[in-house]
Amino acid sequence: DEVTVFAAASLKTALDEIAAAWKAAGGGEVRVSYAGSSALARQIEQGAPADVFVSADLDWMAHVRDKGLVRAGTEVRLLGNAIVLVAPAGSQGPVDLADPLALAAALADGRLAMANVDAVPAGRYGKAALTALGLWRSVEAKVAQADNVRAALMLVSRGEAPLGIVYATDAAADPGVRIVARFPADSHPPIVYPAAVLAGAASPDARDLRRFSARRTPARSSRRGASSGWTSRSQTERLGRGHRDRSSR
Amino acid sequence: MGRLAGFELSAEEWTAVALSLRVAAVATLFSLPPAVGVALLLARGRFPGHAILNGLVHLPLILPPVVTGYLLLIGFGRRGVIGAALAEHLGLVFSFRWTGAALAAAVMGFPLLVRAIRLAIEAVDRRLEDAAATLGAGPGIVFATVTLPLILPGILAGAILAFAKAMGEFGATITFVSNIPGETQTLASAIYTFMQVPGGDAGVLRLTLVSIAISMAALVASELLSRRIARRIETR
Amino acid sequence: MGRLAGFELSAEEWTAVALSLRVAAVATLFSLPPAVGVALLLARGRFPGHAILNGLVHLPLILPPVVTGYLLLIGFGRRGVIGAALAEHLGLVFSFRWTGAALAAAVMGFPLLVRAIRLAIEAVDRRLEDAAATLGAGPGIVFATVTLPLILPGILAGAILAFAKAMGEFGATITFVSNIPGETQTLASAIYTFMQVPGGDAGVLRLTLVSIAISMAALVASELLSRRIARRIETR
Amino acid sequence: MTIEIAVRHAVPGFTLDVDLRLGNGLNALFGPSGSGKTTLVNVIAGLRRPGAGRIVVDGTVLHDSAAGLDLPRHRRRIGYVFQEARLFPHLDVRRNLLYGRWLRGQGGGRAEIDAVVEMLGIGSLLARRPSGLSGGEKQRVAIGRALLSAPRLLLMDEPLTALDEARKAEIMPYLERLRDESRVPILYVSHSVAEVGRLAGEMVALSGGRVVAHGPTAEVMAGLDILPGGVTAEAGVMLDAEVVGTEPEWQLTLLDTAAGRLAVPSGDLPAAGRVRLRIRARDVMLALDPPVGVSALNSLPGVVEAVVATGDSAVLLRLRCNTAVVFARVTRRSAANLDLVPGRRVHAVLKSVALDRAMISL
Amino acid sequence: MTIEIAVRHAVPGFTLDVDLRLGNGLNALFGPSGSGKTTLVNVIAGLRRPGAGRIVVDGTVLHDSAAGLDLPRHRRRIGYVFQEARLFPHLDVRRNLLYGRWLRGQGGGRAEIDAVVEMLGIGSLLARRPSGLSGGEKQRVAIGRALLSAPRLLLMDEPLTALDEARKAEIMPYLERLRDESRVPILYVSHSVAEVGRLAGEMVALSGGRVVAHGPTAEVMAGLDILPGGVTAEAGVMLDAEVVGTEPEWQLTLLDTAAGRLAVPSGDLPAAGRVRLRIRARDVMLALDPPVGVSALNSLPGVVEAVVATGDSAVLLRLRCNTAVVFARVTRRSAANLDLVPGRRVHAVLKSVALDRAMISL
Ligand SMILES: Nc1ncnc2c1ncn2[C@@H]1O[C@H](COP(=O)(O)OP(=O)(O)OP(=O)(O)O)[C@@H](O)[C@H]1O
Ligand SMILES: Nc1ncnc2c1ncn2[C@@H]1O[C@H](COP(=O)(O)OP(=O)(O)OP(=O)(O)O)[C@@H](O)[C@H]1O
Ligand code: MOO
Ligand SMILES: [Mg+2]
Ligand SMILES: [Mg+2]
Repeated sequence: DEVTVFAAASLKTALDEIAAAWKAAGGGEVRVSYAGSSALARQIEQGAPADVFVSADLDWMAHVRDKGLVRAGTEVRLLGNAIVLVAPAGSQGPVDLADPLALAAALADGRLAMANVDAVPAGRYGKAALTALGLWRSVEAKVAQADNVRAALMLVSRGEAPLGIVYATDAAADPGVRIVARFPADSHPPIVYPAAVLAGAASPDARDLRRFSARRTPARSSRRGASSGWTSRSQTERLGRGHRDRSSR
Repeated sequence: MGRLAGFELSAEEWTAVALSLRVAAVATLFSLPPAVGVALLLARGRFPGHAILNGLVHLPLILPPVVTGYLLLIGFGRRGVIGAALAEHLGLVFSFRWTGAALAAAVMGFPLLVRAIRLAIEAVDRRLEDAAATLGAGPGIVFATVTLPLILPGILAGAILAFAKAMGEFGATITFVSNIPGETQTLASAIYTFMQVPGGDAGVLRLTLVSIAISMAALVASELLSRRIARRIETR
Repeated sequence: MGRLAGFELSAEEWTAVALSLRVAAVATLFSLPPAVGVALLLARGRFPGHAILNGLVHLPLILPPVVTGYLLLIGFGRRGVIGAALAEHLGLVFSFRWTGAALAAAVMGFPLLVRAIRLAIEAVDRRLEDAAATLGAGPGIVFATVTLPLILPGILAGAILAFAKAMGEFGATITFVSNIPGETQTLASAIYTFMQVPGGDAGVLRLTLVSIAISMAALVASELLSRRIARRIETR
Repeated sequence: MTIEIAVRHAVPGFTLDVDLRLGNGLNALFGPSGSGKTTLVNVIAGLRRPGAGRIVVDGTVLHDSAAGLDLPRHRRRIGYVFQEARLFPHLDVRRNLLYGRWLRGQGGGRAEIDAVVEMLGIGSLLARRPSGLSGGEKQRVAIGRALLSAPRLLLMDEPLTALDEARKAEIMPYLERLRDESRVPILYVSHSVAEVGRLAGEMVALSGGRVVAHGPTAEVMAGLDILPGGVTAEAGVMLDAEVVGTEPEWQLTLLDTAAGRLAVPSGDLPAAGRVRLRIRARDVMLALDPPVGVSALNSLPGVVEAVVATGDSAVLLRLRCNTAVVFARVTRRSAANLDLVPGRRVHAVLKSVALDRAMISL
Repeated sequence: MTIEIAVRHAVPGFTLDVDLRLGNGLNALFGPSGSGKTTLVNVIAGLRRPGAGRIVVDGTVLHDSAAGLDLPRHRRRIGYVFQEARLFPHLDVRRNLLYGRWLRGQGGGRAEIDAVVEMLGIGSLLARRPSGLSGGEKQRVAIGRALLSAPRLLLMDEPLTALDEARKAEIMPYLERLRDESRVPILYVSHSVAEVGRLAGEMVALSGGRVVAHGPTAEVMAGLDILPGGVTAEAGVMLDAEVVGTEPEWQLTLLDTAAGRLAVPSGDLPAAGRVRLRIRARDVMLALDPPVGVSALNSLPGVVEAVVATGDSAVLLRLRCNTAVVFARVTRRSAANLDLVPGRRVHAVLKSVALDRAMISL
């Protein structure tokens, strides 16, 4: 039987691998529709024929759950991630996030590339972290908000912006950037990608796929292993503990 | 999906190519008749709602495509007012089907199609239509035998714009019918997906080249056809 | 961004409105002369690269807007081949500036503009141009005194399409110059931002209505103007 | 069949205001440039809606402003040869020709089609598109298109202007036959007195949007001097004539008219029956005695009735020859020399070659 | 100033192949519909590039295929009145008129502009747009536009067809003055023998793309019988004439020609100087004795030289009156009756009113 997964577009690499592994392990076909979490959530609301929803953040999952569209007790935190400060590959030294002036100084008159700080999860995590670290005010006016993390990453790797905030997974995959700082995990809401079987799921395999996926996070399965930047399932569970599902914006 | 470099397409990508072609062709063909009708109304009609109709037609251009997609989702989705009615009475389902992708592409290309046809209609020498009328042709026949042949190059120009737009459109499509491989994943959405992951550039490049090749072929074909038609109706 | 409901706009939203207007207007005005030139070449020219030029012009329509934005970034960014040269020699910087948003909008609207003008040029009765030539008008003067006045309605039609497109365009814009409030955050990007947030619908609605209102006003104005011109050059 | 037209149509700076009742046959519409001929014809065809008025053709009301009636143009069955050809650029000549016929479901009539094509000399153009045709070729195709559409009224707006004399000479007899045999009434706009005189039974002269003269062509022609922009060279009378014999060895035909017997070149004239003959005042020479030893074959005795008009150097005299009126234009000096006052007996001398085919209508 | 045109231009189904050398003055281009007149004129104006050939106007090479020379059309300074008006729809009549003048930097010349506007009767149209003009009005504006563009060669393709006789009568003297005073050579396409005869010094007859006759108008006209689609009614001669006096009380002017003295209506003729007079064969009556008691004022003694052509019912005779040739068309019967064989002494009788202004060129 075929399982249809609605997944946040940034998960493509990871989920393509999981789908392949699932099939190799004797599972059925998996169709993944990659799009923005917001679009997917609205589509599920409008009766999309999806079996599993994988959101880029907890908010849109909560939105779907609040509408009663999630099958109770099927929600898991599939993957975890971290945010990092990146600079173009050839640039100088690390940036000390503890120093209240260092970030602004490193930017000089350049822009800080981020995903949209109001709308896109990566942007919101970044803004929360900067705020928690007391740096937001010093850089607020210099932020260039991209459509998504990938676009922010590209701004840095192309040298348009001297610094950017992206997922660790993105930084790891792009040789055009280097990580110049890591944000403390407690400086922002947990970065988790929740997955759930949807109330209207037609495929009985959906439940199994979800469980399978939760076991086989790319951190362990991938040949590149931990270097892909994903946090393991255990880390993910740990990170999520103690936070409300709906992060404050 | 695997293969990120190399220029052979994966099976899934071939599917996307085929789907894009089907979506673009169906979107263009099915929107032609209403576009001609609306263009006629706008070019010739003098009625109270003229400005409103004109505005409506341009709406998909004015709105960010995701908003258009969202409106389509609300209107033509399974739960949408129009979508539900169409599904019930005509068995016509758009939501999460390739037909929905075609609808989205048709809506997005509609203003381009209408404007091209309208310009062509406004360039028609109405004295020729008068002449046809004195020879016994009623309005419908005048249109079919005089106006339509004369605006064919304009229709073709509009159609090629709409087709190209349909090949490139993804904002409204992905918002309305999502990005389901084999069903609603067009070339443009596949390109978008590649753009979202690190290292997807090779995939982007590959699919973009395919998309360009197809549209170019359509463009060249339309130019040749249009030139043939134009030669026939030259007034020089 | 704050206020999600209520129909008054926040200061930031007013800024986005003003910026959108500026971007759309500049994009449309500055792309007019090259569009007329390219349309002339395509309509009248018989040269080897004809099909290629035609394809290039349609490219922004064929490509998903984010790809266009990406290409703009590569070409016209701070580090881009053209961008670096322009910045150095003309002091013209696009990256992260409203000028970049205007460039993106201009590029996206270019195929629409060119096609409308080309259709108009192809509808011009060349015998009138011949007549002007026998009266002593060289090619440039023929164009300025005969062709141009006759294609004005087509130029206007193309301009309004390009303007509307500029109001709705965001894919290429946000990819190229990102979304900096007060600098590159246009209405469309603001709407998009609201779309990404659960509960942002009221904000989407509000800004969408503003966008529609502006474009409608432009549309109505262009219709009136176009009708006045058309009345003058009626050949009936 | 009659045509009733009573319309008022105003555009800024010009008002058409006519009230006409035309009979069958070919009616000429005559008048200077800008006098409203095309406007009137457009109103009849339904291409312009008159401000007010009523148009009835053969009992069918085409338009009646008072009754709010307006027959759509395509139902009027009016053939219209436009002042500019208006050929369909996307159809070849053959399809242009057959357009109206095809719409009226009259596919057949090959013989008629062939006859029209032959008469117009457009057989070699049938597969061509209008764009490459010469001015006169376009005009001929336009004439053919209207003729073949089986109209119940034919409007022709200066149809022969771009044609050479030879071609005109071929088309005119066709129009005469059309007028007489198929009994399609024709409203014929022309600046050419020769055409009008030859073809038209009735003639309407317009000026400034108003009818300034209307009546049998002969009568109106007689008064042409007084018309605005007068065409003095063409003034004359039209006489009914009966073919009473021929002189085959000389290729002459003898006509009996109310003015007397006349010999004219036979050409394609029938050997019997009735024709009409136009005699231009300028072609009439007056002699006090019957001329002898001159080449003119025709000499009609008559009496000067009146001096109709006096110009700078010429006078127009009205003669009565037998029971008919004939006009003669002579110099004032001759009129004085010969004492051409009312009551004077004279002989109207006419060269046969001046009474050529252009002056005779069948 | 001379015009040399030697071109070959082929389109599918039609080939123009001419080799002409035209002198100053007004040259008429004459020929049936489709004979290539417009094509030739277009080639001269540069609107069609000939397949091969050479065009030289007044020493300036406009085109030379062999040398690869082709003067751009806008540098040719050729005024062109098109067969269809081609007015600029977006300009009002005034701007249409002044378009060429403005381009040539000749803003001035108010008097000339006023004269042209007056002559064409378009004063009241100046603020109008072409769309609402009548056919003849458009044509007049087009004539004005070409005249006012200060051309060094004027091409006129059937410029007067849509005009009434009165208007033609006003425009023709203007063209005569243009031809004589401003010495702008004119190539004039027309189907009207009357126009050509009056205006043209030389005449070219085309048929099927080739020159079938070319020479002084009088000579070509004399041979018109043999032209394809002959225009027998208009055959005749042109005579140079000198104004030798007037009879003011009769408004007659006396002309001395090589054929003898003739009285013609004065009209606007000058009181002295040279004019040209056309005498149509059909207007000449022959008498064996000098006529008395007739209204015709003119009688030229002469001798029959030859029977030029014989038709069904008429013959064309060449007479010698004094030193000039005059043609006369009479019926075959009269020719037999009067024994009009070569050597026969006759009198050519001509009505003065037949020698009206249309027959005289200045
Ligand atoms: N593009 C073309 N293809 C084929 N034949 C053509 C083309 N252009 C012109 N002709 C033919 O060349 C001939 C000459 O045309 P042209 O317009 O010179 O005639 P014209 O002497 O001006 O006739 P008219 O008196 O009717 O205006 C015509 O028979 C016409 O059909
Ligand atoms: N829309 C209009 N506005 C103003 N005047 C107009 C309009 N349409 C026609 N006229 C005028 O009406 C008059 C009559 O025009 P019409 O075309 O009937 O003339 P016509 O008798 O056919 O002349 P022609 O012999 O020159 O073709 C003209 O003076 C013309 O300028
Ligand atoms: O209008 Mo778009 O930005 O081509 O999908
Ligand atoms: Mg008219
Ligand atoms: Mg011609």
